[in-house]
Amino acid sequence: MRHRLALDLAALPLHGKSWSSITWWGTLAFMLIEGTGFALVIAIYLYLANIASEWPIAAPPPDLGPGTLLTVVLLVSLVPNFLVLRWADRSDVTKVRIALLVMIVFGIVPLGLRAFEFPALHTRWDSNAYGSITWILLGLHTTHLITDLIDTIVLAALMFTRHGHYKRRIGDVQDNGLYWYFVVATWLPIYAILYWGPRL
Amino acid sequence: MSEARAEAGDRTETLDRDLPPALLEQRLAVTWGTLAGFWGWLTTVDHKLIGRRYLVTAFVFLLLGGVLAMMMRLQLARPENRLLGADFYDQVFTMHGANMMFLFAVPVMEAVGVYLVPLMIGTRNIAFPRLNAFSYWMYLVGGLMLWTAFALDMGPDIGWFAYVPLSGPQFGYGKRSDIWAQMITFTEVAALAVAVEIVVTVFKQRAPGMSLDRIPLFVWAMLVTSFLVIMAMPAIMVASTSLILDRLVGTHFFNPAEGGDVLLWQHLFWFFGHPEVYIIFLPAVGMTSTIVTTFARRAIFGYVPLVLALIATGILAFGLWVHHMFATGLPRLGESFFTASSMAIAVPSGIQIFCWIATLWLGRPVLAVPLLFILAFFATFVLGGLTGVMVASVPLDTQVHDTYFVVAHFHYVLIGGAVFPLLGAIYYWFPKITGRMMSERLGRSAVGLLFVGFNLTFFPMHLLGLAGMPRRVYTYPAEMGWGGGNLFVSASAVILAAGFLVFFIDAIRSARHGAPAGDNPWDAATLEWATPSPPPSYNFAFLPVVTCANPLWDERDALPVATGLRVERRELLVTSAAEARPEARESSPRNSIWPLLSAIATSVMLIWSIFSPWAVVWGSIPIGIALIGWFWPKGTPEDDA
Amino acid sequence: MTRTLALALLSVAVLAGCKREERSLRMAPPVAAKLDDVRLMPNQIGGAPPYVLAALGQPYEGNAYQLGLGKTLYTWFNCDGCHAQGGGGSGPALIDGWWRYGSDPASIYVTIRNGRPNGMPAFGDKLTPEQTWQLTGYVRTMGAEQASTAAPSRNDDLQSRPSENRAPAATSPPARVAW
Amino acid sequence: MRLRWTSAVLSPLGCAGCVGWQSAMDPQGPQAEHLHRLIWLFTGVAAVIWLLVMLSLALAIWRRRDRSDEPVVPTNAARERRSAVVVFMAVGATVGVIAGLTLASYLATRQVSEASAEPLKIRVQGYQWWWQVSYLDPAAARQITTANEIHIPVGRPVNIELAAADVIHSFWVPNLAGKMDLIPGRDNRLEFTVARPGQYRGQCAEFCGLQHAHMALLVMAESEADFETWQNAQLAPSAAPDSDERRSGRQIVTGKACGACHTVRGTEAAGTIGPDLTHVASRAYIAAGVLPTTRGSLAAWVADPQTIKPGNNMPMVPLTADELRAVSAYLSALK
Repeated sequence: MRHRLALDLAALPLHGKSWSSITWWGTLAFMLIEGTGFALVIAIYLYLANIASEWPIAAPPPDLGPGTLLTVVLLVSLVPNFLVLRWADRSDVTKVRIALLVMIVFGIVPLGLRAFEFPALHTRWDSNAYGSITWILLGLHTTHLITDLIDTIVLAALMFTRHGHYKRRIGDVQDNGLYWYFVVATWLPIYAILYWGPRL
Repeated sequence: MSEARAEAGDRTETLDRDLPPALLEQRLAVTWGTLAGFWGWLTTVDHKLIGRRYLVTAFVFLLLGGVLAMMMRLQLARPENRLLGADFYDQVFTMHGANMMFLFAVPVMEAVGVYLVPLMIGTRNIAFPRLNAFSYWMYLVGGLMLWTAFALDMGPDIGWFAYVPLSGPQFGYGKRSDIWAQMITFTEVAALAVAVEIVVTVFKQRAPGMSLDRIPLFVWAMLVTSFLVIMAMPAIMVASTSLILDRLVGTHFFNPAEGGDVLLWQHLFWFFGHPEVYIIFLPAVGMTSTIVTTFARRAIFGYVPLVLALIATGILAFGLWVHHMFATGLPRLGESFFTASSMAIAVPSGIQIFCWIATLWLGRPVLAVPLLFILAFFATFVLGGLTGVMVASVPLDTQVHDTYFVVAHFHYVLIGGAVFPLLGAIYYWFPKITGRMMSERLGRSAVGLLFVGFNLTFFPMHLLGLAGMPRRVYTYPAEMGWGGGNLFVSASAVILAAGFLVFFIDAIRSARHGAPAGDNPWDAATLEWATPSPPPSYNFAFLPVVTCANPLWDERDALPVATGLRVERRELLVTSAAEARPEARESSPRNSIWPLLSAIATSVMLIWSIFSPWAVVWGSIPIGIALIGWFWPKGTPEDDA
Repeated sequence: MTRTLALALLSVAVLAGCKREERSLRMAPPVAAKLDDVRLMPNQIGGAPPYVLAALGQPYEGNAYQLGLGKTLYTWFNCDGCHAQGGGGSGPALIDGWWRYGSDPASIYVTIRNGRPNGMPAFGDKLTPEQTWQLTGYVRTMGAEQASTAAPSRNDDLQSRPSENRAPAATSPPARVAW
Repeated sequence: MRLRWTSAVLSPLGCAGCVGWQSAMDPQGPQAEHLHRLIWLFTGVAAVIWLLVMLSLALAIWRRRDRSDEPVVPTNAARERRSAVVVFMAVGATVGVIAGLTLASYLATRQVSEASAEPLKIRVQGYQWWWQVSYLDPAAARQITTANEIHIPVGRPVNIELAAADVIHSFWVPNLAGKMDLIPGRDNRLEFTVARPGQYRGQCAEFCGLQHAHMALLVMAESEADFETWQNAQLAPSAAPDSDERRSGRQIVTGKACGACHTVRGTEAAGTIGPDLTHVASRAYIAAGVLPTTRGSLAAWVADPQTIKPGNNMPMVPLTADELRAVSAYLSALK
């Protein structure tokens, strides 16, 4: 059909940041999906605890050590993550590169601690429903730690190539940082319910 | 250095307005086009090609599911029939349910959304087009896996709801239940991907000026549906995963002896399963609103109430899963609450019905085939909704639950409420998709056969149910006196099948020999009709600018459009979520083989993990590699900016 | 396109024709009778299973349904009474890989049918040959070194040991031991 | 009167069963009565609403308001407003109807689930694919175990404890009450009263595997006196065989595989896997409602259970013709 020119977009930037970035909204949407998943698994934990005569079933409450330490590490990691986002916002590629390397370290350390968390539960996935739900809860969060670590590593590598100079990469860095906030945020309720739930 | 590159980019930029129309379309076609041949077929990320692929696949599954239905009717046509054995019948009815819900109903609605939403909101491609390609491959593999298993006598035999313990480690012998559970994973991954794409597309890629109150109702419906998918599907994925874990590595989620619970499964399943019904129904509401508007020849009556009704339905949908569990002996108080909420959902449905009738009342109805399907929808869906109110009542439900009354009820809701509008939508948008009209004559006979056949088939099932006939029985004793009713139903099913046959024949015939359609054969009001049929790879040479709710009606003489997009990279417009104010000229990914490779890697892992938990570890490595290949920049103008 | 692809895949799969999930609910009496011709060595240990098993495609080794029924019979006929979860009690263990009277199907079949010295009662008058073979097949999955994909999963009762589809059972740690 | 009306509607569909021995439309006790009334209330309301909607739709289609030849009908503010009022009233009416039905449903729930003073306590346990019925008498000696047939006295409330042995089943005798699931790990209760003597058929209403279709049970409602006599008959041990044929029949039943799964009180047969056969011949049906109990059907069942009820748990025990004759003779005498 016939048309008339009503609007000129030539002045617009070639790439949108945060609110104006499509991937930023995509990340948000995936957080909503995974957040729902976490919420459901926590709901299952409460449901099972609610119908059980004893809780935890046939096991002492999990040791606080590794889990608490991991929580601290994750909270500390928020600082470099914040810096990544800020420097990315200023498109300071050099600083972003360094901060990403730091974030890799903050991705590996929790995984190491996680290896000690499973034994600290004093139960197995196949011992009883308590064992099953606790292992699944930890496992589910572990997969998020792993995926975000890999994502950070790939991104860091990318930042050291010529591609690191494009604004689009800045967006990727911001999405990755946003996702790390999510990984930490989801851990806190899990930590509370997993380690302090049985102690109430 | 980065600045230098950016400037260089800017210097070589060619703007659409600098080119004569013919050349512009040529250049855009080069930038946005799909390679010819098989390779192009594998690598395309064009939402129209993928949407069409989704549609065709879904309708193939509808055909297969229909064959299963006819087999069941053949078996039930007479008492103590030994045509299909018990074991085979169980597989057949499970396949019918699972296939229709997970491989037809949900995907077909998403397919229509994937095809139409970007066109209706005036953008050039869906958000995350590669994810879109990936989701189709996942859906395809999931479907093929289920049907292959069925062909191997390994089809699930546990009902589409797969209640434990029957589907659990002790009584679900072999891998049949795992096939079901993993098919869920495939289809839900696909569904979630599409949901994310649609949400982001609707939020960020609307044509400039398309503020919230100017979004076409079908797009609103797909938006709400996508949120339902995002909130509901995780429940079934958690459920099916824990089922596989119970069966494969011996967890105890559903084992009462070790602190698990059998009803936990039903809670999880129906927390997904009820919203599922609205995931299928709400897009149909959108289609109905669109068709009613066009064929009543006037703006929809009560746009805002209709949008609010959509949202209200979406929210209420999560408050009534327990009405599938009224016979499980849950506490009375809880049950009364769920009765109230289940009945409350009749109010938004009422609002929708009344607004549509008002639109027709105030308009000048044109009884073309799409509207005829909508009239068929009214008659059947209202009845289905009313029987829905009946099953929402706890005491009444204890009599009809798990009987043929319920079979009748949900077929009235799903076929009457979703499939009739869907077929109407196919007749309505077929010209846009193929550039050719479907046959009005065949269309009318299809509506007639479907409507008559449907009611003759399913209405008697209400009575059979009240007469005590339970669901999912592979046969029944002669002395129960259900023989006559069932024979009648089976005979009527032939009429229904004939109706679908006429539809398929018409669709296949018209795709080749239908009358050429032109841009806007129905003189409709929404943006998808502002571009040629079928639309070019870039959808719009100039992105439309929206000034009102029914642009093609209120801007008859000339549609306002925007300029200033570059042609040598795939460029589309990002606008603000509420007002749709232009924010950036964003690039959209090019065609790629990586989505297919990632889908293959993921499929290998998922199917392997039916047999060994280690598949999750080793199988994830190729997935990781494929994803890195997917996201690593290729130095195209789209990546570099 | 999709349709042809689907059909192609289906036909290939059908030609492959693996029947591990087939559920034969009724065995023709003459065939069922043949299930009983087991020939053992003079010392009653080791021997040849009936030919008909091969003709049937070894249903009691690879068919999940038959093995599942075997597990049900194991519970119903209270084998745990003596062989406690295969771990052994008044009767010998069934998962440690040691077989006093032979580990081959024929020997186990005869063991169940005729009984053995030192306490193993004869079930020949309680179980049909078909059932005895189902039980034999299941018992062989209990101590298997490598789990067959057809092996049964856990029961919905108290967890005692990793189920047969998670073999080798003998080497898996008992579940209730806290780490 | 209503009943006749239903049957009138249903008969064209050859659905004689609708008013019969497994129908929600032929209530035989107070609970079923309440539900029956509720069904009719909802059906009536639904019918009226459906007709109204269809009527207005028909009017909207056929009575063209607009005569203009504009490509698109121009909207007239006044008419829009009037229609808005109508739609608003319609929505209000919907809310009212919904509220009313919810209330009716709630009241019905209350009436149906009224617990009574001292009901007859029965425990029904669901197995794939049959029902075990035990009468929970405080005196252990007076406890009866039978299968697939529940005898109850007319007028006395019955409280049934529902448990599942394997998978989920659902207890449903539509003429007497709504259904209630039997769920592993969660016992349920169902209470109802029968108003009139008679045989009322019920059937498993939750898909439970291969033979879900053949898992029926029979409720025998009889006078207190008849119930007493039945009870005493059931309490007695199995009838001693009175002929050589039956004697050898008993030998086979106890000596061969039968006794491993079935109990025949008064003999060595003490299996607990299958139904109790002590008084099998006193029941109207065998195999959970598949065959009426006759010597012939007993013989057929023992000879080839997997043809009659494919996939059920009874194996085909190899028997000679004479053995079969003897077994059927013996079983058919277990009154």
